[in-house]
Amino acid sequence: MILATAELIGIFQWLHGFLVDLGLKEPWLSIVVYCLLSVTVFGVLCLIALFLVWWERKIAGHIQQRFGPMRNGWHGWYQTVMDALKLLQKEDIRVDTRDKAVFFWAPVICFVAAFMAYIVIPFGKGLIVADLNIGILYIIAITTFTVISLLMAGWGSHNKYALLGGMRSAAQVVSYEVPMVASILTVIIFSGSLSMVDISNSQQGNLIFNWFIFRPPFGIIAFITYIIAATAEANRTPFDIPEAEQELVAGFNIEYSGMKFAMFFLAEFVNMFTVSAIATTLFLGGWNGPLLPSWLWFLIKTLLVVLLLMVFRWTFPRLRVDQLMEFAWKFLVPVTFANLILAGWMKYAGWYW
Amino acid sequence: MTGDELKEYIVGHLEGKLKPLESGKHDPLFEVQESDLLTVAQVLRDDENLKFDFLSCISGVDTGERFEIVYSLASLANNLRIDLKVVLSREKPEVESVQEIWPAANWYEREIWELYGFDIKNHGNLTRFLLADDWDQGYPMRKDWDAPDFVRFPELER
Amino acid sequence: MSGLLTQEFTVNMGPHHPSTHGVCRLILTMDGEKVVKIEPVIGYLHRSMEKICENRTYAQCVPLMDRFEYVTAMSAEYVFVNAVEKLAEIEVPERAEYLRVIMLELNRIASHLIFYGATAMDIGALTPFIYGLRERELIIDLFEMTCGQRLTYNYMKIGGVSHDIPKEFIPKCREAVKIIGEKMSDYEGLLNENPIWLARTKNVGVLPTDLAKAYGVSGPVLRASGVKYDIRKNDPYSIYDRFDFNIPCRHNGDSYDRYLLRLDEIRESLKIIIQALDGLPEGDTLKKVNPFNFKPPAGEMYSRIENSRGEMGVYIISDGTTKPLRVKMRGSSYNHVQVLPKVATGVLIADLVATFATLDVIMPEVDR
Amino acid sequence: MGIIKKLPVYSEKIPGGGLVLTSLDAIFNYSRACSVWYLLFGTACCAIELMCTGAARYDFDRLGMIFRATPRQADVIIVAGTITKKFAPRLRRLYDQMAEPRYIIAMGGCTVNGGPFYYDCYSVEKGIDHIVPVDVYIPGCPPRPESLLEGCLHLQKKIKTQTISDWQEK
Repeated sequence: MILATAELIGIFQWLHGFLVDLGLKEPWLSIVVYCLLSVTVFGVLCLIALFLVWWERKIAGHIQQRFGPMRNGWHGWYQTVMDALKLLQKEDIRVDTRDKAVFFWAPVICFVAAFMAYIVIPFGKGLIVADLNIGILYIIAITTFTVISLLMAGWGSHNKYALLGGMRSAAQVVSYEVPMVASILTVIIFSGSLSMVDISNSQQGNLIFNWFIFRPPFGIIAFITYIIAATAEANRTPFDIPEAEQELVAGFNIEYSGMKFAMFFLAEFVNMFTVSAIATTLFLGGWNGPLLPSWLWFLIKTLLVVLLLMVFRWTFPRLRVDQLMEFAWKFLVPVTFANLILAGWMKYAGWYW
Repeated sequence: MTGDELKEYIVGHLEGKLKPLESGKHDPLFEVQESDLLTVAQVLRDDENLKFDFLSCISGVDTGERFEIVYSLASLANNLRIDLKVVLSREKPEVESVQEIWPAANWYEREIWELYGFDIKNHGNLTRFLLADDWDQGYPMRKDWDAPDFVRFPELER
Repeated sequence: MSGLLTQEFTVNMGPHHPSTHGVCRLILTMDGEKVVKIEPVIGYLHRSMEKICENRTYAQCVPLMDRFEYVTAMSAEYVFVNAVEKLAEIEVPERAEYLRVIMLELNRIASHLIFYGATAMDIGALTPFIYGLRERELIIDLFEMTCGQRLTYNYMKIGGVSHDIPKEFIPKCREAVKIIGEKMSDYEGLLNENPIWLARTKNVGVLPTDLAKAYGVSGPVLRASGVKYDIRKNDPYSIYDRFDFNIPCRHNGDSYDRYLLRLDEIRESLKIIIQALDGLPEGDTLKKVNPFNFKPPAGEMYSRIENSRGEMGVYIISDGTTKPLRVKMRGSSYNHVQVLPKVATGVLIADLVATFATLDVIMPEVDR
Repeated sequence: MGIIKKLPVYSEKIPGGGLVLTSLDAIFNYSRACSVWYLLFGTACCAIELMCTGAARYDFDRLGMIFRATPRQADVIIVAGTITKKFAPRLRRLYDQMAEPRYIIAMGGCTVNGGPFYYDCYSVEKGIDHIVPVDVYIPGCPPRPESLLEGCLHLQKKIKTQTISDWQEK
């Protein structure tokens, strides 16, 4: 039974017992439990995404010496809830010339793919939906779905700007996938496992100095290259060319309105949280840390990485598409692969592990 | 060169092709025959002491009696400035394009063609670009132009 | 890739597009990301100002000039007023001339700050935009305390300026000059050596000297292409010959040089303002003329000044009545849009945006 | 939106449906009023004031107003600047491209009635209400940022008085 491998926190153990008491049999038991888990994770993530949108606006405001949202609640804390509610009411514009199926499914795939990664991300000690033994591989596979959805959005909109945006996004994500995977592989060499829980576990103890980022020099190099690649992966400035406002108006989502746009919008922020969460798990010790509860540690670390990405966005200009490619293939790929090979060699030689 | 020296030099250099006008204040103003325009322009641009290589502006003018077209020239190298005026006939206003000499003339001439209806010979790209695509009310900058919603204010006297 | 069949396609950039600075429309023929052909279409803001001017008295034309070039409205007013004064041979009081120079230079700084912000925004950095506008507000405050308006001032009048400055103006102005001088290092720190900014602007949109001259390009764009020509020095109007300032000049003619040159110009303008404030004499600010019965003698002239974008000119023909016979406005952006296809053909669309931004085009000058 | 549009039809059939509708109205109106996203649109002088309003001193974002570059995602066009006869069809198209519910703020004299200067002009549209329905007029040439903010607050007030059943008529 898969359920046994996933350590659930108290409430779900209780729920499991409760359902067993009710007389629920397999496979229904697993289905019901997993549905409840998914809904919980989904709800939490939606809240996180809404919070991130608000947070981004506040950070942007304060970087730019203004306030950001102020009118709805304390410092506008429920501003983004209102935005979401409004987008829910907006007319859903369907362009006549669209490719019907593709246009419809693009935001859905984007949204679903963004959330599916969270099945294997450990939010805390034991706070994981399913501890797959190929966890990180699964994440790499599933986040790439985003690019398909963006390409679909670009194609389905029947708009040249959107198509350009979609193509840019495809080229960008495919290129940056390589250095990203290479820097993740460095961590896998350290930990010797693909499972997210195992990776977190192997960074336990010794205050914070067992974190993989503190394994000089390969850990820190891998972390930096990962953050760069992840920024590109999440389509954030300086790599936000798929939706470059000043060039392509709004890029792939130019024809989307209302809730479909909201799905793209939320997915973007969820993706940002995903890459930060992966960075936390792989490099910053996951849920490990002294004193505070594990989920709080995880949240703090992830939000700090998110903060980093946001500050990037409000500081840097945007790269051009060819410079972006050059940077990926001529700089990041060699660096990450050299890092990977050297780290592997060190491990093989057994120099400090 | 001061204004008077410049005037003398140009008149001496282009004997009979242009004549200075008194109405030009501040900078020298010359009148040129339409047929001489290109030769005069060529000399003005290429003469070592003049080098009017910078076309500031071309203005179409409708005085009510006649059409004029004014070329405002500047010389970046010698720091000079003059205006050239060509008087066109009211019946058949046409003028040679000076694009060959100053490429900047392209849009100015196009604009004059559009707003005044002067025929610019050898222009090559006389298409509408300032007015609306479906414009059909003639040449609005002419003095005798009229439209239903256009009000011409009387001369104020107080 | 030789066997691959590709097709060019047409993209309509504008008239409503975030980076066309208003309503310029560029019809782009593109091969993938590459711009093969650019065809600018203008006229979406053609407000027939030249026709309106022929239907107004001279005094009524002045506020209209504000709308001709609203980012540096002071210079647009000044170029008209200057022409009329020269036609009518009106002597302007000394204090008014100093005030005019102060206002013109303040407005030049304000315009360059907008340029700084808008260009950064077009290249993807959103924060410099807000920083540029933040310091611009200081200048706007000064204008507001002098003539009560934020954008369209109607401050220059035939024969002087409409209001004398209030007594708080001079300390406030000195303070603003000081603050802007200090913040310049912030601006430069944000972008000047940023590797992404360098990659995006260096050797992008190179405008060679010959091309610039031939197409009547003027102002900072011309100076960035290596021609040291500034009407303030070469054909001084008002009292610019009394001040000590440099004409910054650069030689590559690319976007980066155009950007740097404008930052340098802010510094020079600050210098002029301080000198003008120091030398500001007491006295009248306006030599009154009757606006209803003001008839300059018949004559014609082309008046030109250096505004923040380049040569701004007005060709006025007076026939001795209360209304001008012809007012032709010349804005430098007209030539800058005209030269854009020559500069930006064959580049990527992102470079087109960067080039267009650093040419600092403003559409009412083009369409009038 | 489809379901929400049909809500009044269904809810009035069941007892107490009116009450549901009223409270839904309140929530929905509040949310729409609180997040009015404006289109990045400016043609002339007023656009500079619009930019200033978005910048540090006046800060549109306080009201929950952020700009979107594409009309599909915008709720309001702040028509900042003169609309010429050549541009008028474009404005109409932009308006048509927006998703319901949509609003227009006419900013500045030129958009209100053709402006203080262009009454005898052959190329300026004398007021944009010939082209698109306008919700809030802000006179001024150009209006100060404060007036623009005031206009936006008025638009929010107007939105709060609407009901869901209004949408069907549009």
